[in-house]
Amino acid sequence: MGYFKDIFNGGLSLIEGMGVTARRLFRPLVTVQYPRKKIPLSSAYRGHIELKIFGESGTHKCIVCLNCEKTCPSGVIRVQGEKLKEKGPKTLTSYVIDFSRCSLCGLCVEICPTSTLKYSREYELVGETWADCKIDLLARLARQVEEMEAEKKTQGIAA
Amino acid sequence: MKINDIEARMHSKFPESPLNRDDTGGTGVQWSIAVPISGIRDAATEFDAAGFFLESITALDFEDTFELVYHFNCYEPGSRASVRMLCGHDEVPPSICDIFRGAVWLEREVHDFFGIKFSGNADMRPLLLPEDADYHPLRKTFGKVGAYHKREVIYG
Amino acid sequence: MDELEKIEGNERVYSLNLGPQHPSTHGVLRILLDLDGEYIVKADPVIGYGHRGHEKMGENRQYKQFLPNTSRMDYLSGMLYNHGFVLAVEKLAGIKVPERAKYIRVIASELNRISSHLLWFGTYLLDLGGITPFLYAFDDREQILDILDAISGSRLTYSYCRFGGVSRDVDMKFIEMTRAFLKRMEARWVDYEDLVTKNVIFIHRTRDVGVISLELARQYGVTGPNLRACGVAFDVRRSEPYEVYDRFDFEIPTGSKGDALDRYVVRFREMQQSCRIIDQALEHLPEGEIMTPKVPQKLSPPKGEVYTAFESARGLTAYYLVSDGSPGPYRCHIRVPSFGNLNVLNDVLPGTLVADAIAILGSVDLVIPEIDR
Amino acid sequence: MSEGLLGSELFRLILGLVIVLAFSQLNALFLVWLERKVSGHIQLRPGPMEVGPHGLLQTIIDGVKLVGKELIMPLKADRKLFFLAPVLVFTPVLVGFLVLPFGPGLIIHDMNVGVLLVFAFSTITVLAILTGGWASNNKYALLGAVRSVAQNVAYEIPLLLAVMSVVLMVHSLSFSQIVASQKTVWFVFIQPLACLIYLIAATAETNRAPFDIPEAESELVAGFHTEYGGMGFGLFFLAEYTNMFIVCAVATSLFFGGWNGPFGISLGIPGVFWFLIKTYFLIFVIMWVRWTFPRVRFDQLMNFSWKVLIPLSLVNLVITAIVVKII
Repeated sequence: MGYFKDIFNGGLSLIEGMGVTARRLFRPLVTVQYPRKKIPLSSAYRGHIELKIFGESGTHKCIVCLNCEKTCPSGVIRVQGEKLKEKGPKTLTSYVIDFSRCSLCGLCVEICPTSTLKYSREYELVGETWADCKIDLLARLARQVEEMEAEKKTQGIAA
Repeated sequence: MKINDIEARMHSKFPESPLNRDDTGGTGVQWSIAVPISGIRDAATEFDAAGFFLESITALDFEDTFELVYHFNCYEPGSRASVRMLCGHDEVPPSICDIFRGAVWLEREVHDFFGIKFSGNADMRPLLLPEDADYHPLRKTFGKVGAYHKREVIYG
Repeated sequence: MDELEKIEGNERVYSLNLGPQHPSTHGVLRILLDLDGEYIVKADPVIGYGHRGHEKMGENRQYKQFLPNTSRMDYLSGMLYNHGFVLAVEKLAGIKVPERAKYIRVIASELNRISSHLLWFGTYLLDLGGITPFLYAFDDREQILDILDAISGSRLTYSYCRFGGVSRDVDMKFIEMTRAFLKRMEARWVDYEDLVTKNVIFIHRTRDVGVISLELARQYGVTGPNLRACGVAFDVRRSEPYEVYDRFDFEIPTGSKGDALDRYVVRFREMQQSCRIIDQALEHLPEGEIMTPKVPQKLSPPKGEVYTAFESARGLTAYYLVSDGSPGPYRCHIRVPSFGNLNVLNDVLPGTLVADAIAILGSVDLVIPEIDR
Repeated sequence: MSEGLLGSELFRLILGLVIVLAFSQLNALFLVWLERKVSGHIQLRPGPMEVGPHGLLQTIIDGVKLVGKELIMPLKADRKLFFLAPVLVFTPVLVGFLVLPFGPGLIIHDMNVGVLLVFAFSTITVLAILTGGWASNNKYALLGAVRSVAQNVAYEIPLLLAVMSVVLMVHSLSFSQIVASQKTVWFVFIQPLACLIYLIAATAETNRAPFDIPEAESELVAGFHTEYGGMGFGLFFLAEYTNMFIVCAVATSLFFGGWNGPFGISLGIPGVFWFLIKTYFLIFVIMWVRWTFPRVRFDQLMNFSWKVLIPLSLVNLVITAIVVKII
């Protein structure tokens, strides 16, 4: 009798399983057709780093202390500064990161004494060569400042 | 507690070897014993008989010597013990792979990284490194090295 | 092909190269199988394809610089590996951690454990030929990734723990999300049982397959769910309670035979136990600091060594750090559970069918980059 | 008279073959799309969406891609057999269409041994798979081919025994007669066991999950067609789906009343639609099964056939024979 019982119970378990998949057939989908629809990023999202724009000065606060460059475990960051005045802080002349080596650990952001580094919210990045992975943060900053000003202008016109 | 039994047995087996108890739990092992290079097989046999398993084998590279560290543990709370032995840079320690079968790979790994050959382990092919690797990356003479100390610098 | 045909006095035996590119050798694992028909005569796992030298990197870096590396060893339980590493360094340097941070770490770790087990659950069914449970498991796992993403900003390699605390505080939204997840899973467990656990085909594929006896497990140092499936309730969270694990009421699921089905059931019930832990931790989550204020940027622990074990999703994992008083460890060794769990297959695979070999490989839940380091 | 009859019969055959060729290809493409949609929705994702409305044209594009690919043959493979196999696997499937009763009178060639013909030719598929696996000079492919042979031999028996129960009741091997005798009551209600056995064995015959062990992607990479790319793979793929259509169509004719509506109620729907609706429903069930269960192991598969299906179908056949004799 055990023989038939096994077959019966086995068959029953299979039907139960099919019940689970059948119920799913009519549930709403969970996937998103990506390029057309996007999911909002988490507020903590860590993209590549970028220079923060401070409202009062309209620019970054980098003092070329090189802490980020020294602390980076993967040698991503290259910072160059220049002394414009004899006595005084250095001025940032170039801030380039090699994103292909970055492991997004965030040590640079945490160590920055003036908190002028932050994570960008960029994730749609693509490059064909290693050179494409090099990101010039100063140029990026200039672009962002321009965009902000343009936005202000359009807002001003609209107002 | 198996860990206390084996401690007593190790005491009688290696009366000259210093046995460091760690009562504060600061190092993660209950006690560690330093055995001579010939004693590791005896020690491993004792641990095997007491029902311990071999958690890891690793080595430390010092300027004057290698130090092999064996960690044993058993399925009871807080029962980890370590057996340490000094092994000169050109000495060949005995293998314990016939006592703990898992030791074959662990010893192969140590051989990979430090170039320590174990006598009695028939399978000394590189495990993690390429088949033709003739370098031993965790030696302090290989690649970028922070510091290369004598043993007493760290362990006094 | 020809050079692989082996005739060793037995003309029936031929070798089959399972991997390194094969759908079921998660990661890059290669197993040289000697086959007699479909029966395995000898199995020789070849590893090391993903060797990156994490231990060497550890010696060349400061402690905090090595932190991101830890989650890349076992990329499925990155949070657990982060957690273990900060535990080791905190012990070495004598840093105290605030209560709230401890609770948050436990919650995050247990969530990560569930996500790792869910991924194993899905891929195991995939190995057995059931594709749909894989996507259901990923759907659930996605919820966890969203939660962990919300607090750490990353979905896989979290780098969330810090020496002396955690990097970001959790908010009400996190607690709500976690609670919603726990609630959601209650219904999902039932579905998974109907779909998989009770399924007659699944049971026949796994029962009495790949039996790891307790003695064999001890010989090879098998730990984690694979060991518990043999009937030993050995869990680092119980045997050497770290953080606040001794305050929670949870069971350690065990099996009896040590076959693939037992391993499956143990992991499955472990996920439910992790849910219990999270529930209790959320209940008792204290207010307060998340970071000890006085942790130097350049941490230089005193001379000495520490061996800190913790329970990752795959078993007993340990960091063995030797400090010479400088900002980086003199020696950094990682004891990984998959190492023993794969090693044992040398003895388990011979005598089984190729189809069983896949079922066994999946059931021990290997993450190859963790072995390769 | 004989001349005219021959002419019309020949014309009918040729026309039928052309229609069959067109239909089978289109049908296979549609089934591939359907499978992807069904699996998608079971797994809470939409499936193909980009090409055409709801991805309807996706499989056509895939087909174009496959046709455009270079045919690659492994070194030291048996060239003739390697390219013969995909062709061989497709021919028997087409023959099956000749005798399928799509509707009253809608049958290309109504043979009195139609049932026999379908099953006789479907066995050639095994040969093709064996040829393909053998000729590939690949161990995974060979393992898949060998598995396939053992599996098909084992499942052919319960399959035919289940069919025999129906044949015994009708006293005919002609499809149209079998369908005609189900005008009021479908045979699924009289022969539920035979129907179940037929469906299980048919799933195994077509190498569909959970019996897809000759392919078994997680074990054997892709089984017998591991080394095939481009249209070689495409033909295997299309044959699998066409085969599925045939076994389901046969099941419809044998057990689900073919072109008849349930209990003689036709609701004014033409017979051919009844036939297609039922066939596609059965195909859907087979897909549904595939996306629910894990794969059985090889020896368990054989056990199941020899220890469960064959005894059951034999008992069923004997009981049918006795009952038919008494009535």
